[in-house]
Amino acid sequence: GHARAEEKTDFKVAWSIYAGWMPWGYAADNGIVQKWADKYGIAIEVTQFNDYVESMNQFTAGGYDAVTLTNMDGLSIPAAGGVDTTAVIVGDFSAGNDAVILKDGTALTDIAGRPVNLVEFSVSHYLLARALDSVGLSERDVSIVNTADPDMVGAFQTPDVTAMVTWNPMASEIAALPGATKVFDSAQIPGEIIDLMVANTEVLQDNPDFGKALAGIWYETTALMVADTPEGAAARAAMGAASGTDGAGYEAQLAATRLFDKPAEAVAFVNSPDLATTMDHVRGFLFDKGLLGPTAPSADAVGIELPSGQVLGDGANVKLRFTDDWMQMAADGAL
Amino acid sequence: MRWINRRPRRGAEMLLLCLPFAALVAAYLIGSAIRLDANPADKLLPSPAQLWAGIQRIALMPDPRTGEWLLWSDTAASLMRLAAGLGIATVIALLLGMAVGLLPYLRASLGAFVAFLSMVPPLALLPILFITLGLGEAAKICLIVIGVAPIMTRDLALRVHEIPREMIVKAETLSASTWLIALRVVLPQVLPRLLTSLRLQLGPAFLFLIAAEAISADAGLGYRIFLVRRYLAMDVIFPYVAWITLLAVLADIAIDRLRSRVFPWSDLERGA
Amino acid sequence: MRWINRRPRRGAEMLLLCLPFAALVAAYLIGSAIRLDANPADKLLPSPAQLWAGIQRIALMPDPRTGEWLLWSDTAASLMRLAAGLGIATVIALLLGMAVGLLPYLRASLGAFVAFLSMVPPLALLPILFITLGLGEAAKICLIVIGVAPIMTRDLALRVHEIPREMIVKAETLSASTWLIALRVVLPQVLPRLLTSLRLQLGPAFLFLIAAEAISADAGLGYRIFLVRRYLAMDVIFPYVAWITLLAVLADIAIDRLRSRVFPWSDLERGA
Amino acid sequence: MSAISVENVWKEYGDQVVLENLSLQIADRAFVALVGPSGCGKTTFLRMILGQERPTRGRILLDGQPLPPEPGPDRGVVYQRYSVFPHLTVGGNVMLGPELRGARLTGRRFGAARRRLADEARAMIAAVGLAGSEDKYPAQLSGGMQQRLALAQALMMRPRVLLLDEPFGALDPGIRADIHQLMKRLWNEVPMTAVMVTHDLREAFTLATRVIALERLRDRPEERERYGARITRDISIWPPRVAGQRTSFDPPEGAEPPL
Amino acid sequence: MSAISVENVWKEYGDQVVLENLSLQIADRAFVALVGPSGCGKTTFLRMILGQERPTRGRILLDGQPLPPEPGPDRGVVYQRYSVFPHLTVGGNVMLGPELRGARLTGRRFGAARRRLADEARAMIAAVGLAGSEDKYPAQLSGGMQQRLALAQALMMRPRVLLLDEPFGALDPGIRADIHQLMKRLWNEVPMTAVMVTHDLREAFTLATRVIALERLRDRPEERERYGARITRDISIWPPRVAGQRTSFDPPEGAEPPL
Ligand SMILES: Nc1ncnc2c1ncn2[C@@H]1O[C@H](COP(=O)(O)OP(=O)(O)OP(=O)(O)O)[C@@H](O)[C@H]1O
Ligand SMILES: Nc1ncnc2c1ncn2[C@@H]1O[C@H](COP(=O)(O)OP(=O)(O)OP(=O)(O)O)[C@@H](O)[C@H]1O
Ligand SMILES: [Mg+2]
Ligand SMILES: [Mg+2]
Repeated sequence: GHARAEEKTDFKVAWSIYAGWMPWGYAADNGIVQKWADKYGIAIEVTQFNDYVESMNQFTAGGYDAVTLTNMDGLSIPAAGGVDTTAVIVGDFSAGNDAVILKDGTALTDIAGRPVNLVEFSVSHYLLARALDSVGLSERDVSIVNTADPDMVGAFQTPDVTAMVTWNPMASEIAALPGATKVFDSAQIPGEIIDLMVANTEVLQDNPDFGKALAGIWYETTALMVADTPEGAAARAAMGAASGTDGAGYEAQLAATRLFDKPAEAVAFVNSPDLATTMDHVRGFLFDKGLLGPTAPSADAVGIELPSGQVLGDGANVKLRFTDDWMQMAADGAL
Repeated sequence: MRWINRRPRRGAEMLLLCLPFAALVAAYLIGSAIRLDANPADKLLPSPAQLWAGIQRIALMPDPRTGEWLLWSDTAASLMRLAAGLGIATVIALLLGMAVGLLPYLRASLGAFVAFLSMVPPLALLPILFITLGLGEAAKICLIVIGVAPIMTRDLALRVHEIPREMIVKAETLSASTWLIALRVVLPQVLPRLLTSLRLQLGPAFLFLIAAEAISADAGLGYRIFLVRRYLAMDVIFPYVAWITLLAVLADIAIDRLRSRVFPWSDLERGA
Repeated sequence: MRWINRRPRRGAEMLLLCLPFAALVAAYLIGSAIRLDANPADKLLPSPAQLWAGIQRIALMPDPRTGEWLLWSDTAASLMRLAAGLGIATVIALLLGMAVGLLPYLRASLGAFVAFLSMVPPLALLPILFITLGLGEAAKICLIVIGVAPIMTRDLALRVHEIPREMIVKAETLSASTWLIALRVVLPQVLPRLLTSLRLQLGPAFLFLIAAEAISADAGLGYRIFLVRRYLAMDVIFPYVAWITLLAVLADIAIDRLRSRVFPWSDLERGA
Repeated sequence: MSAISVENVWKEYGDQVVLENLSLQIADRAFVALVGPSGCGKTTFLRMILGQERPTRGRILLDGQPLPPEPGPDRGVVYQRYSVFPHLTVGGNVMLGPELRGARLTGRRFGAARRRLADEARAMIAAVGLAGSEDKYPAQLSGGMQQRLALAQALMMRPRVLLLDEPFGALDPGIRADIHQLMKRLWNEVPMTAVMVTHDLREAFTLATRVIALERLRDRPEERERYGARITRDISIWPPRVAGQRTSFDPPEGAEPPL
Repeated sequence: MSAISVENVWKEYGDQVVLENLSLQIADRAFVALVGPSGCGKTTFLRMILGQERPTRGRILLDGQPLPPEPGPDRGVVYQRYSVFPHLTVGGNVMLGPELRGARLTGRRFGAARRRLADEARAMIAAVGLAGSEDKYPAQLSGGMQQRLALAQALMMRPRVLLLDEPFGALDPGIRADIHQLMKRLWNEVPMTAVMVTHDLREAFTLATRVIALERLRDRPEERERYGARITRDISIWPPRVAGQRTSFDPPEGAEPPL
């Protein structure tokens, strides 16, 4: 059924397999979710999706109360789809997890004129746009071929693929292939590709305990996983195995991720003025691609509220909200 | 009177035919109204007006970004792949099926192998396909071929084998060589069946096409559906699904017409 | 002597049967050796040793994380879904197919509709399915049902309709009602055909299963293939594909044995 | 009693007149052979008596009552093909009718009722000369045996009228002579009226009490559509055969000369 | 010349002996009718002459030469069913043999050669009484017409031996009488040796110069496997019929009495 605005006790959370979101699966498997749900007297069902897009669609259609997604997809899918969405937790941002990789080329400018394989309209597309921007090229200088993310590794080994934009774990697999050169990665646009746990705003307003539980789960799990202890190593190994690789492979992915395991750092991140700049880039990009809705007259069509209360775009149609409420509680130890 | 013996009248027949379609449309409209009532921005079941807007956008005006009429360019790209894939599969099925059905040596050696191939799930082999053939048209066409050719081959070999032995012997007494038997006795008799077999494979072929286009493409019906799935644009997906269904139905009818036109005797046989 | 009349001897037959399989294995080994020679870290065509290691990992020892024997838990999950989907589809096809084939009123109203449904590409409807039915087993089973039931229904209705009118009339003269005709004359005659139809749908059913599991699951053959595809772990994918093929072949044989055992007369008819 | 009267019956398919104004009285326990060229409407006529088709005009009465509009257990039928059920054994085929009549829900008899029925069926199977084949499937029987089975199956219902549409057309002459014998005996013993379509005049005269020929009188192409077949001959066999009585002209049983 | 000699031929399928030590001389231009009970091996015998099967022991000679091991244009055949090609018109069926023989690559004749062939075919079609049906498909013909077509098709090859396996078994008696007439005429006119399997003794005696009966002498179940059929009767028709000559005992053409 549709997530309705009312007090309730059963919540559904969707997550999909990606380095920065593995803690959610680990927390569900190891009783951490249960523990925090019990603490607030609610029930949380955590579902793993193989297919990221499907998890967002389910959230947009009201099947789930919260979902893991990136800032860009949060704006283009649930928010542009009319679902008022609040970012409860800023989990990490990509610092090298997404990359532009070329075959037989050493500089980003070599990309000109090539077909580029990427998941169209995804953060990879955004990364490409920013990368092209940085060397004075534009999307008109390349052609885009939509390619499914699970097949990126295989695709790169075919002769007609010479440029690719993708994320980890595929990116590191591909970069390790002979002849592949990483020419641009998200570390060069730090803080622009942000991995979030978002929830339906109405649900959240009516059930603040849900937000608290999410925050509790996240910070307990991340604290465990970054710990330099045998338990920490075991947790990382388990998350690696769950994503189809092993402990070492997973740690390599984490190295390219700026994980906010301390709530205070996350609070500082969302309150920095850079977030407004980032979201402005993002909405410009989405509008350009027609992803804010076929009838959107400008990039202002969907309003984005920042923790300061500042609104980007249409204040009457705020659908994506950044807040530090729950992360602040965690930082304050108020959970 | 038993229900088995009751027949609807002419007029009632038309009505009965439309009934389930009408019910489907009604169910959609009601579901759509309910969902839109709860959330006016809901995208899952767009209202007729939204659907119409979607159709206009994709079929009746050029895409502002690329200047292409999306539905038509996608259809052209997909049909090209489909035609190539089915064409190649048909030729393979014809040649291999006839050979396996006719020649005991080939039957002994390839019969079981073709049956085995027809059981391999082609989708699971996609990575290999893409790597060996690249991401271009070849891989997509090849997926369709791999998906439908073994089944068509098997079916055709069976049909060839079912031709009464008497007919083959008769041809031998008319001085036919193996080649001439294949050319003038077996081929024309199995061609109508090949077309029927082709019709049955239209559904699977579309399936493989969509699956291949979902993985890598820059145009095509499956590409568009999976692309717009990213933002749950059901106002595009529904028209595309309806359009694909319509195309499949039309192709089905066209192939059957062709069979009946080119091989008039195959209709006579059926009645006999 | 014409090739058409030359038959391999008993011993040669076995050899010929194995030949293409041996060729396939040989081609694989050569390809693998060449690729690994060029790049020892190549993952596309693992060496036999690597394959064996992969098989050991998935089939012969428990997964360190969950303590489950992956291949077996995946197989159990997938087969459960497959059995449920095919079971439901078979029941639907049987009931609806018999009704549509027997009753003129239903035929007039549902015949075209079922044909139409069988042309809708089910993969394109996946999002709707997941949203309406959730992500549990229901949606996956339902995809299989939607994918195979219309075709099976259509086939069965056709078979029912093909039963000579004389037989139905004869049953009427033996005082059968519509219900009794369905139960004692039509049902037993189409059951063997239903099983054959089921066999033909095994391939598509596996396809839909894999597609559904690719989107959301936490176990299953398709899930695993899509999970490890990100790493191009062909040492897992190849054994899984071979295993799926083997399962499909075994199911195919088992259903045919069942038919032949339960309906011995259906073999006699065929020979006639 | 099971007299059939056909009153001014016409049968048209679309514009094509098949049967034209047929009138006919068939006495109780008669054995009528219907002969005529291919396509003249013999099967159509039989189908109308069976209730499978309805006359376009006119009516057919069975013992003075209008015919039910669909086939029922009072009229049995044996076709040239498809008269037995391939999925039932010989025993199952013969028992089917009584089972269907007796168990309207399951179509099966159990326990004592079934045993009684099985005995009855066994007797009937023996009567048509199929004793010992009870557990065989039709596909395991020769053509002649299948037609015997079809007869046994129809007779189990004790129909008032037995309709036969070229029942022996596909059989070899030797087997046909055999089955003619059987047919005669059955007609003598079982109280029924029989109407048999045949292409074989010899068969007609061997079995029937009355031979009726249907023919299109106007058969030029331009007339084909507008004129149907009529009764052109109606011959009563002499000396008359009467069911249950053998005439001295019939050869003694078992002494039928081979063809 | 086309005399057939069968020398000590055995045919076994696995353990089952079907034909046991058959020896037989068939003279040039003879018309042999082969009769016998169902399953005694008549078709098997015909298949061996045709080259479709090989004897387990013994040999068959055609004019003193061992038979080629597979069917060929010197031996024509007409089966009870499946003797004509459903995808070809009457004309196409009749022309097929010469086309296949003349064009080893395409199996088709064009231009003048085709026109000549078409004329020849038309004459043959007329000879079997199918004139006017040249463009019909077999499914549009009655059973009798299909068998005439099969005859015409086989005769176009001027085979030295014509083999007929119950060619008229499925036909109505009236049509059968017709086609018997035709058969006689053709055998008289076309130089060939004919061997015909039939179930119908009357047919055998109507057409043949010699009637041969095959039978299993030991037919008890335990003997079935081990003993095959042998020739039990070999009757030359008297007065002898000779191809190309009518005897005064044969009724004048067209005056064959209806059955
Ligand atoms: N359902 C039908 N629709 C239209 N025409 C029909 C139908 N059934 C029979 N006919 C026509 O009615 C005529 C009589 O057919 P019918 O089968 O009764 O002939 P018949 O005397 O039984 O012939 P045969 O000896 O070949 O069995 C034929 O011309 C046939 O084409
Ligand atoms: N290919 C075969 N394999 C095994 N047994 C065979 C084969 N063909 C024929 N037979 C057996 O050989 C015997 C003779 O068969 P055949 O067909 O020659 O008999 P027939 O005299 O032509 O009978 P009918 O009059 O029924 O046509 C039968 O018992 C049959 O079962
Ligand atoms: Mg008839
Ligand atoms: Mg035979």
